Amino acid sequence: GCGSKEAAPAETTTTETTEATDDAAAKEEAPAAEETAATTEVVKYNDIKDELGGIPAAAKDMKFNIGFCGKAFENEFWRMEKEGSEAAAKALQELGLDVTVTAQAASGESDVQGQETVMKAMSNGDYDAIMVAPISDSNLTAAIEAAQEKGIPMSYCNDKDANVDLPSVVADHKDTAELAAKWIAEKIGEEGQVAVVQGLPTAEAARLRTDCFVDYMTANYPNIEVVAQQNADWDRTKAKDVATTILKANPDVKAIYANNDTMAMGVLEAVKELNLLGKVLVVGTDGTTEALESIKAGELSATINDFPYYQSQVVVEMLVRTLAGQEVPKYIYSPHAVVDADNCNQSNEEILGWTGFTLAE
Amino acid sequence: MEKYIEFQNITKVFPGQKALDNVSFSVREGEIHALLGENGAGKSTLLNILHGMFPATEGKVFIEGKEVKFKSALDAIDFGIAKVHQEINVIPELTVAQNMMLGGEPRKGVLLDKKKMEQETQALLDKLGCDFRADEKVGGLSAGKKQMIQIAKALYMNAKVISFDEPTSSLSNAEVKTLFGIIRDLKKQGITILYISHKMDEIFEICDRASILRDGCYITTLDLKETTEEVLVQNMVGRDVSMFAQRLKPSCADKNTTVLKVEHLSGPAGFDDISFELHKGEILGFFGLVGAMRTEVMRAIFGADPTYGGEVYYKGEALPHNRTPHTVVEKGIGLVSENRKEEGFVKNFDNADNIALASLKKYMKGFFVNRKMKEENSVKVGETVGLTPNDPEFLTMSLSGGNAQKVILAKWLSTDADILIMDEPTKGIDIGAKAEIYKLMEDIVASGKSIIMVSSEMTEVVGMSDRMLIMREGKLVGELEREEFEEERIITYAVGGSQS
Amino acid sequence: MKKLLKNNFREVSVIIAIAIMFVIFGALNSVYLQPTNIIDILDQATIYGLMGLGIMLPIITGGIDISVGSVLAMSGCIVAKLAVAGVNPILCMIVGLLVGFAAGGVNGLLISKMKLQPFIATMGTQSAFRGLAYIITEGYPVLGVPDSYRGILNLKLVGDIRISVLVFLIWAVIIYVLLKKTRLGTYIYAVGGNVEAARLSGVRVELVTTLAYAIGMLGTALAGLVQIAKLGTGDPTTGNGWEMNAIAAAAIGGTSMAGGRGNPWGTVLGAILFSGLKVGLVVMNVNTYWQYVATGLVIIVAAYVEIFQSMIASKKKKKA
Amino acid sequence: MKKLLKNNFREVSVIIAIAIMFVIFGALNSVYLQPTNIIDILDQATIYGLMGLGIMLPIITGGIDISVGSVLAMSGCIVAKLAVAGVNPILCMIVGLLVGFAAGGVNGLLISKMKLQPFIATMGTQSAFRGLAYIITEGYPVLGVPDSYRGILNLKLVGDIRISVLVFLIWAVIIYVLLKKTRLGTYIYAVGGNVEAARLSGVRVELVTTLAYAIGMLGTALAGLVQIAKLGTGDPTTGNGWEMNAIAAAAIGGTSMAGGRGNPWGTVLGAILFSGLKVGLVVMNVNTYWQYVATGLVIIVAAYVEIFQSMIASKKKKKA
Ligand SMILES: Nc1ncnc2c1ncn2[C@@H]1O[C@H](COP(=O)(O)OP(=O)(O)OP(=O)(O)O)[C@@H](O)[C@H]1O
Ligand SMILES: Nc1ncnc2c1ncn2[C@@H]1O[C@H](COP(=O)(O)OP(=O)(O)OP(=O)(O)O)[C@@H](O)[C@H]1O
Ligand SMILES: [Mg+2]
Ligand SMILES: [Mg+2]
Repeated sequence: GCGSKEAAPAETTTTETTEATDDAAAKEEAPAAEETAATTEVVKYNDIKDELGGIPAAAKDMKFNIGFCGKAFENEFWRMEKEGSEAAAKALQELGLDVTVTAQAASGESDVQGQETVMKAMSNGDYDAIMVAPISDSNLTAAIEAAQEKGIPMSYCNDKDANVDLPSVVADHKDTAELAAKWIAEKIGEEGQVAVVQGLPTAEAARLRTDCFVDYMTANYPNIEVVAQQNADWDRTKAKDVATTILKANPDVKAIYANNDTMAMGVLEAVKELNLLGKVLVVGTDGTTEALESIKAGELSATINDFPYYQSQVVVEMLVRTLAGQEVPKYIYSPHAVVDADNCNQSNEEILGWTGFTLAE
Repeated sequence: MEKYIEFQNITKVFPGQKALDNVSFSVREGEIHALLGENGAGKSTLLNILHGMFPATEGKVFIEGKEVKFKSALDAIDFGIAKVHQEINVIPELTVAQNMMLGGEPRKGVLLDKKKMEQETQALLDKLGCDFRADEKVGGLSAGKKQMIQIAKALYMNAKVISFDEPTSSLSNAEVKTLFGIIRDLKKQGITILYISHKMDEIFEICDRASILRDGCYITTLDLKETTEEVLVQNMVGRDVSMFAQRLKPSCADKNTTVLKVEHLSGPAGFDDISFELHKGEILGFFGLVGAMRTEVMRAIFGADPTYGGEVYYKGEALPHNRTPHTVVEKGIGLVSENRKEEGFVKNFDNADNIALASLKKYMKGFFVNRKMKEENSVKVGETVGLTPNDPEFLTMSLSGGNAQKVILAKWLSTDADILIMDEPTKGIDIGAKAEIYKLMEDIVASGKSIIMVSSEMTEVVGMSDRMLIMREGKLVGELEREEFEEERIITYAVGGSQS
Repeated sequence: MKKLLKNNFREVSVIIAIAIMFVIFGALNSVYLQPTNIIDILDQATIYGLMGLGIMLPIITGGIDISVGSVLAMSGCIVAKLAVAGVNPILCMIVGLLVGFAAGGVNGLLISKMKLQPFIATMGTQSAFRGLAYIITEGYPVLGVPDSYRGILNLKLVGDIRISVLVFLIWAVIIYVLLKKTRLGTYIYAVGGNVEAARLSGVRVELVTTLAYAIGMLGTALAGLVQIAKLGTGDPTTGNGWEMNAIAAAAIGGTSMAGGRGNPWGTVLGAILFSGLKVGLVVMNVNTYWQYVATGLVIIVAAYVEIFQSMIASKKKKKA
Repeated sequence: MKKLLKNNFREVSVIIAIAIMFVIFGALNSVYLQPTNIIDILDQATIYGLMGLGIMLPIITGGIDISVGSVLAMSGCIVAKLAVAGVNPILCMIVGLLVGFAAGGVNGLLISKMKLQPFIATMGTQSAFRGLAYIITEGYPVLGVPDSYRGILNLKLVGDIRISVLVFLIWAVIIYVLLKKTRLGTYIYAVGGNVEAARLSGVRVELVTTLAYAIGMLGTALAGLVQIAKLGTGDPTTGNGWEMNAIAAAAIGGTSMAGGRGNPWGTVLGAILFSGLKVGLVVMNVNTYWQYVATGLVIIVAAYVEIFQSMIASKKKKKA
């Protein structure tokens, strides 16, 4: 089933869609129950933005040296996270705050120990706060615990460690998958065959996006059948190969959902080659430049944009607020949205309703 | 030309070992020049320097009056000098033709001329009287055959100088005869030949002069027509030794006690219906031409190769059909294998480790192997086989050919095996040490153990055996008691002439 | 015929394994045996096959080349950059091949001249070439490779068979001729079979080794060219860990990891076996987790077919 | 002393390389030399080091074990499941070790009894064991390993040095004793050095090979135990591709890929070199892309130190 740790807090916010998965999720949550029992609800950034108001004025006289332990900056998604965090620092500086962000990452998304090294080095360094995006569910447990012992405030950014409970700003993978499912269902008239191209099961994102997509389809659209659900390891070439095989074996497939945009682009190549462009919808996830360009060019059908550039800005903002003494919600879902032909020419700010930071008087 | 090849003050130092010490002498054009000396005297080292395998530490080499400095084997081959190496060095995955032509393949455009390769190889093989084909893979061939390939390879190069480093150590009389015919032919064509051997009769048969090395030093050069074996050996060893393979003690064979009985043994290599008995205290000789499959029979008994059928009884007890060398060794049988480099020793092991490998249980102190006991054993057994340097920490890989052979003998002497199967045991061993080993064999049988000696050296089998079995093409064709040993008769059995 | 069988045990076993696979998947799902599916299998075997052929040469010399995945990415990105910049497609391809050749040459020199262990040396260059691929592209995929380039390698020859499949097979023929019909090929086997014997025979071991790595990498560079055409994108992150797939294709095809033995046709068949397996599992929509188990078992069984077959053969000999 | 130097070229060179690394990184950033940092380096060397020691035994026999990463995950997940279920921690550990031993034994049997090529055989089991890890956990991490388990291996001994570092060093000692002081060890080297000579000397080659794989995998299982303690989670996806790091630690430490040669201390030092390098590049905040290039160059240079050093040594001797 779809769920894991995301599901428990989600219960309170999106009750109407989680019914199908609650039981399974609850079972899996059992061992971690103590940790999640005390949690408050997860809120959406856009819902709380106004409530929070400006950044407390106390921040003016403070120094904020923030470390960002990212995943792998080879990957465009993470580079956007990095650039976003730096942009946030710059925007805050323009408001007169002394904020610096130093971003470091592992070499490659399989370099779990390298990331631990980064996290350790950061907790040894003199950072006022650390934002962290663990590569796996648990590769940073020890390092995060070490930083906790030192009393450094931290926040998760996009990904969480399964063992340590910290404030977090994450993308709602479940919601992402469901947005994709809903979008596809509507476009294909709520009936027919669809397929999923999955990322390496190493990543929670791959498992959640796939499982939640499938669960949502089964629960809500009895006439839609997920005929194939195959792994392409986040890889463009493999995605193209897998999609080719799926499309030939199941000629009636109307849409393919890929767990990220790199694979979506591979799937798109397969679709183009089989002259199915327009007949088979391809939906990706992440909102990479490449994917957005492709949507503008009328090729890729849609992507669920997680707006990494803004996600990390939210994290920086929350850390600054916390350090300045403001109480902020512990668990925050960063904004995301479907980008398709209808809105692809709007700027991200427009789609998101992003207004930047303000300082309280 | 009087000084066709001239060595001037050659010194070669290996890490921890001075192999050659200021050696100077010269070789005449068109002569067959023997290089003599004990194991480890530096013969191979000198030839390796001549052929560019490694540089001399000091000194110069002149050919035709001009100094040569070959940086690699390739340089020497390009210059026109070829060598038959002491150790068998072939590429098992390639065919006979590919091995023979390696480095000088005929071509048609950029592609190999396969037809020509095989034809020329086959022609040369025929000339050498070899019965294997040019397109066979070398991997499955016996040591003797591989040796013939190495010889053929050197001949193929059309060199001005050819060096032979113990070419006959895996060959039997018939092949040796053919080889000598060819060497004489080469001499007629004016080719200069350097020849290393420990077999005195060969030296006198084909060589003109002989230079002698001892402990890396040059001793003298003698004209073989004007000297005797005694003088040569005197110069090589520095003392008198008995040079003949002969029994010094009375036979200890106990005809009534059979320690090993082989019945109707046959195996995939092609030997068939082999039956014989080995008695207690006996030295049983096995003679045959190259390819007679003596080696294969021994390996089959030892459990190294599978058999198709037949029984082997050790002291009355049948050995299982699926026996492995492990079970056989545990019973008390040892096999000194013919091919020392490929099957004899472990390359990264030093002498102590190699010598201890088959008898490791003896050096245990509680749970652990005791290095000191291994070293002590290594020194002790090394002494009895005349190992030089008798250093337990010396890498066996770096020993001279004869000394490596001694390590393998030492390995099996360290076990308490009741039966030792020795396949070409004195291959590459100098005459002084050979005499020691013969004495050792007598000591072994005197202590109630038994030996099977497979040998292609007529003098050795005739001199040492209590009884002799002769094989031809995978079959046992004759059995002779010591009093019946006659060279003529043995050869007749071996080559399969008229049967009497 | 018998001789053919005897000398090509491994290829025959892989063919048997492939046949068994076709029968099983075909019985379970008739889609599998349709011509278009079979063409897909060939198509998808191309990249691993080319890389397998590439890695085979170093392996035959007794070495290994771990850096193929990185070179695939590096040379691919350079080609994509050039193609996007409007450089003549053929020229792009030539540059791509030269980059591959040079990268392989660097590996070869590190191993032959500087005497580094092949594994360590190419592990070092694996990291270094990967870094270069990122630096060249600043980490972004190179988008929009023009159709003038893509069309050349994607051209369909007969029916749906692409020219890239032909490139794969032609490269296999070239490697076959190189290995079996030229001096260099013989020397490559010789170096892997017994480097000492090769040296004593006057083989220039260092040169041969270097060339084996360099020419081998040409196969990987070719795979890079094909990949660019296939995807229209140069991706600096591609090929990570693919050396394992390349080695697997070669190894299943009978290339001995100890050196001295290997046949290009075995590698071609090995690559086809793998892609056929993957396609089969996808067609059957087998659960990802069970795919791992199934793949593992198939590898072991395919490897065992040969052992088993040679056992039977030697038993037959006995009776004869 | 001289003899010690002569026999331990590789270890000395790695120590030199490590020393150079410390001097350079230390000079560039004083944080690097702080005790906590050095403890971190040791701590992070533990897992790769244990796996390196594990993979070293098969390599010495002339084989390879690609499946270590999968076994790390599989045995780790089993241990985590048991620990979460409340099984006695020590019992969990014993089960974990047994699972590792059995998995290694399977590899060993495939290779020695069924005569499969080590690379193919363990590539097959790599895939199969990985699949099993997923199936056991249904693909989800096993959360909430109790502190009763974690505490045992995370216990701090002196200052911040964890017991797991000690486990690593003790395992190195055990492997050292095994290899250098027992019969099995001698046989493992003999099998790798010349399998035919070993067999003909009465060594039970099949048994020795199987044990080498099985005992080697114990090192990997230990790494799994340590990892579970460190992370508190059994992750079925962990260890993917780590065989490369394990091989690298062994290879940099002087284990010859051709078999017959290798020393546990070299591997320990190799693992420390790697983790020291990683930490250094991070502490220096080197650009990610250049980190790849730098890592590659360091690997090559570290490997070359030995070659260079032995060249110098032999020159000195010439003069003497
Ligand atoms: N690579 C090496 N490293 C160290 N010592 C060596 C090396 N090669 C040869 N030696 C030593 O040099 C000496 C001379 O060896 P060489 O092989 O020339 O003897 P040889 O006269 O050919 O003996 P044999 O009759 O046994 O073949 C020996 O003591 C040997 O141990
Ligand atoms: N592994 C093998 N596969 C096929 N044929 C083999 C194999 N080993 C040996 N033979 C063949 O068996 C025959 C006999 O072997 P071999 O020449 O070793 O007998 P031998 O009496 O020991 O001779 P030698 O005096 O040379 O030792 C040869 O024709 C050889 O080619
Ligand atoms: Mg010699
Ligand atoms: Mg023989």
